Amino acid sequence: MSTTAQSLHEEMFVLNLGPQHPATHGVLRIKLMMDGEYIADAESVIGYGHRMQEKMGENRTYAKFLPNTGRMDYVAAMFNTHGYVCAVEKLAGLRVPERAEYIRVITAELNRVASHLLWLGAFLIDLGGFTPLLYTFDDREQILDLLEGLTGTRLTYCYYRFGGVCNDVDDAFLAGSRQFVARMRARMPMYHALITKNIIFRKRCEEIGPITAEQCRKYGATGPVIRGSGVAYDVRKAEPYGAYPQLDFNVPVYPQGDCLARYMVRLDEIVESLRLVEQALDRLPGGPVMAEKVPRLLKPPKGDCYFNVESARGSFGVRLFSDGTDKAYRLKLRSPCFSNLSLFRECSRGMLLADALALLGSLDLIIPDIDR
Amino acid sequence: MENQTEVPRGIIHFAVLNEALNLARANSLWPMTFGLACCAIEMMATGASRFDMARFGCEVFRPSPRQSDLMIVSGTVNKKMAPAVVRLYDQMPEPKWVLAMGNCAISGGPFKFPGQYAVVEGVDKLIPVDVYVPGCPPRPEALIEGVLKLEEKLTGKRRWPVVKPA
Amino acid sequence: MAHELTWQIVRVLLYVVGLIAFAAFNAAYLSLLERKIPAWFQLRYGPKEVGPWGLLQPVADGVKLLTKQLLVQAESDVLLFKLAPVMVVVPAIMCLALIPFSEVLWARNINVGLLALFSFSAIHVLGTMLGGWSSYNKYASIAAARVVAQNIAYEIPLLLVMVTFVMVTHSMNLFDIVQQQAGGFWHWYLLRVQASPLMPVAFVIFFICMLAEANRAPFDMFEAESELVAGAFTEYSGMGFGLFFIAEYANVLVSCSLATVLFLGGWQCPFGLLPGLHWFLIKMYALCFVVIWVRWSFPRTQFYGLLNLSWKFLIPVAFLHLVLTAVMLKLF
Amino acid sequence: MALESLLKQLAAVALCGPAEAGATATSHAARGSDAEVTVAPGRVVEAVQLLDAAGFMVEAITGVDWLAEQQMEVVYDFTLVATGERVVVRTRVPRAQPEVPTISRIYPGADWHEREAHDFFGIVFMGHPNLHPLLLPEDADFHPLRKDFGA
Repeated sequence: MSTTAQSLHEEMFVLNLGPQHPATHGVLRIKLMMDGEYIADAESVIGYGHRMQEKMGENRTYAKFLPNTGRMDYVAAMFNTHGYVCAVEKLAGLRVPERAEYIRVITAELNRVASHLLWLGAFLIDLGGFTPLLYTFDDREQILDLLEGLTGTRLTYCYYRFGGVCNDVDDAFLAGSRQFVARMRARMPMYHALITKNIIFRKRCEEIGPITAEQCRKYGATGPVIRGSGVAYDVRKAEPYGAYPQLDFNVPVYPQGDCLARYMVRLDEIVESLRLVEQALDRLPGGPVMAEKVPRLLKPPKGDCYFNVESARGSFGVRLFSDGTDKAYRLKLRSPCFSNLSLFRECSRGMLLADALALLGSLDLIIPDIDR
Repeated sequence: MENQTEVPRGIIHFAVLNEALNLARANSLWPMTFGLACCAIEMMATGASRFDMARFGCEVFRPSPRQSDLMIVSGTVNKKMAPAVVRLYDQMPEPKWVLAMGNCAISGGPFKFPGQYAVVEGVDKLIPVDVYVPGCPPRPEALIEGVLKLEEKLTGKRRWPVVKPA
Repeated sequence: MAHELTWQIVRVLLYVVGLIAFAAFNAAYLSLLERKIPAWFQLRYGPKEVGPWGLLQPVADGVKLLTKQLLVQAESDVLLFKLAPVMVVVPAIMCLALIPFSEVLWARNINVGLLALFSFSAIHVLGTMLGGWSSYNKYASIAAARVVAQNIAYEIPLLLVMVTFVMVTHSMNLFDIVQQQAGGFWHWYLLRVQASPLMPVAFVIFFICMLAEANRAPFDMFEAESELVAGAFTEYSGMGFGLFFIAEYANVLVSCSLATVLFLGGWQCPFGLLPGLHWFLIKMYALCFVVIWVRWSFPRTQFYGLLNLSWKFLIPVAFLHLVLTAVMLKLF
Repeated sequence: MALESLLKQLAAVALCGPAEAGATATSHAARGSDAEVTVAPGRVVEAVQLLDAAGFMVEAITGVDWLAEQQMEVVYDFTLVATGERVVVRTRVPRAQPEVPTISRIYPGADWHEREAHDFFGIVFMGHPNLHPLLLPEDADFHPLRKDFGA
């Protein structure tokens, strides 16, 4: 029902925040009905990055689909693989050894820090500051080196397997992780000084793009978006999985619900993730990293299940229907950015263009994660 | 070589000018911010401090197609996105080049299987491509090697010795 | 008489060529500084491969921009589209003609130099607005509207500060203003507190307004990359964009040299030793470094935040400065 | 606990539906959900209103094409934000004429999920404000995730 120009109010014009735009960080198109510089309606047109992930889930065996999970939300690829692998393990009834659970926590939390760092840089570019991106990329490269030494790739890891992880951590990785945790903690005050205390940044973020808890519930937004609106919903606490029950960490919550609240939630989450990595490193048990006698061609019994993981952008859920064969009958991937973006239309009404882009940046969207 | 026609002295030789222009163009390729998927993150990492594409004059990421002369197609070209890619390519002023980064841009990559309905298998089906950089996603060094290969294609001279695999 | 006339003509031609060369050379090497300095901030190299230490990079950029295809949209207003870049560059270079670089090195010495300089620098707003409006692009028209509102908001505190300045110096001739600041740096107008206690504040207001006039971050509403794609020159390619590029740096040049002449004592030496062109250049490039430094460390302000800053803060302070100077002049 | 009382209300809604409908509590560890309700397509809106009143959040809406039984299944996942409990509402519709009433009036977030299910399976959500293709190109008329989709 794209409204034609005539039916619009006479000053209104349709502005295409087109598939190629510096602020959309990908191929998201938003049709803005603009009244001067205020946004009357923002209809997002998605699907430009649709890559048939769910269709491929049905015509590939379980193991062959693993690389695809890393290419949906490629900035936090560990979480997607974690969700898919745990869903299949739950159906097949595989038990993951303790050491593998701890390694999964370490690599997942390192990936969360890397994802939040990349978001921090990209968010600041949306607001016009270029230098913080280079600083956050400098830190992120440290994590990428660690994870590359362990998994072999920089970005789209395919490290988890059904029943554990594919290879064991070596001492270099453990020492490197400890060193990184110490270095990153020392860098956090610099980020607060460079960005949080900057008056122009605060003016761009305070009271901009308010999202209420009720809107989050109605639209299904999760992750830092709902924690920025005062609701302490974190899948690691609500539905504990893996080694998280044994580790203690708290969930940062800010009640204001504006861009600054979501920014502070993510910065505090970096500190929490560093604590988690440190605890997991201290308590890393010995033993195998792979469950015994995992059949090479996995055939989970008939039935369906749902597994939820706290990804860097929200709760990433996998609903898996299996019919006993070696291929999934139906694989539904619930991506967090899909629901986070759906509330943009209601929240951006009446906002200025620059503030709406700050809101879009604070939602931390990855377009192929939305389009799957 | 006796049948080579004698070039009369009066004609101005444009070869030297052409070479100088190509040298200038090769050393100031301004890429367009056109990130489609995972390779876009590696393109940003190439522009960041550690791999620093700015050393070759490649640093100014122009948002508008009018001012950029190198289109790095980094990611999967979707059938819904195909007309937009072609329009962006047409909007770029004339001496323009295309660098297909990643397997998706080269041949559809991991999303190419019989019965697939949404991915254009290779961006060279839409626009002429000058340099292919394989990898999923290719490492930042591979992208810089691709830019150097493009400069070699432009000027015919190679800036750094080609690294021979051991 | 004929000898005198020919010398004047040769002198004018020399200065015209010299000033345009100075503006173009500085545009090129300020753009190289614009890439080297942030590279130094951001722990990376910046252009290094082109010529020794990357010094030929602007030459490569310039030649490439010269040989790009000039695309003009069919629906756009072709005459204005082509006129806009020229209307932006010419006023900037004309402003340079009025600035006394050193004792002997000045193009024109008009006794209303300050007034002429501000009238020229007001034209480039029209040029940017035309560029944005005539290029038949929604983003460009939004940017054009923003640029006009921003420049009006920042012209008023600038001229208020200039009015108080002329009250203190009793002359609009830039040459005399620099002469009055001879001797040590305590004679500079920046520190001339007995003339008016708010003189350093006036310098800060002047600097902020000059930043906003030249559309430099954090006030770069004109080329707000992350919002308006490429702002008013989205549709310009090749040398059209090149001219806007040169104009932006020429404006930065004019702003920094004007600040040097007015507040930091032009070619005077801080310790009264051997004044000359070199002191002028040192001060000007120091201010250019500050302009680049500000651009790469601050995010962009909101548009209404920018207007509020001018209407609600800069103009009242400028008025206070005016009143205070008048009182001080009356008493002492 | 709130869940039991909710389950009884849901069972009331489910029971007046077709025979095999019913509300059963399932173990979270095994199936990932605390309660499952199978409801007739007509009663979906009623069940969802109950869940909305109890403060649930819509996680996902999944379409499944059971080619063998010539049926399409729509699975709604709801999560209680406070405690993390999950209630799954299932409906089955004939494959030839798959129609389910929309719940986008109650949960605006479900708008896109339903459009996506319509894209991939052709399930028509009656009363949906804007049932155009979401992920597929605007003029797409094929439904790729159907089992008989032989491109």
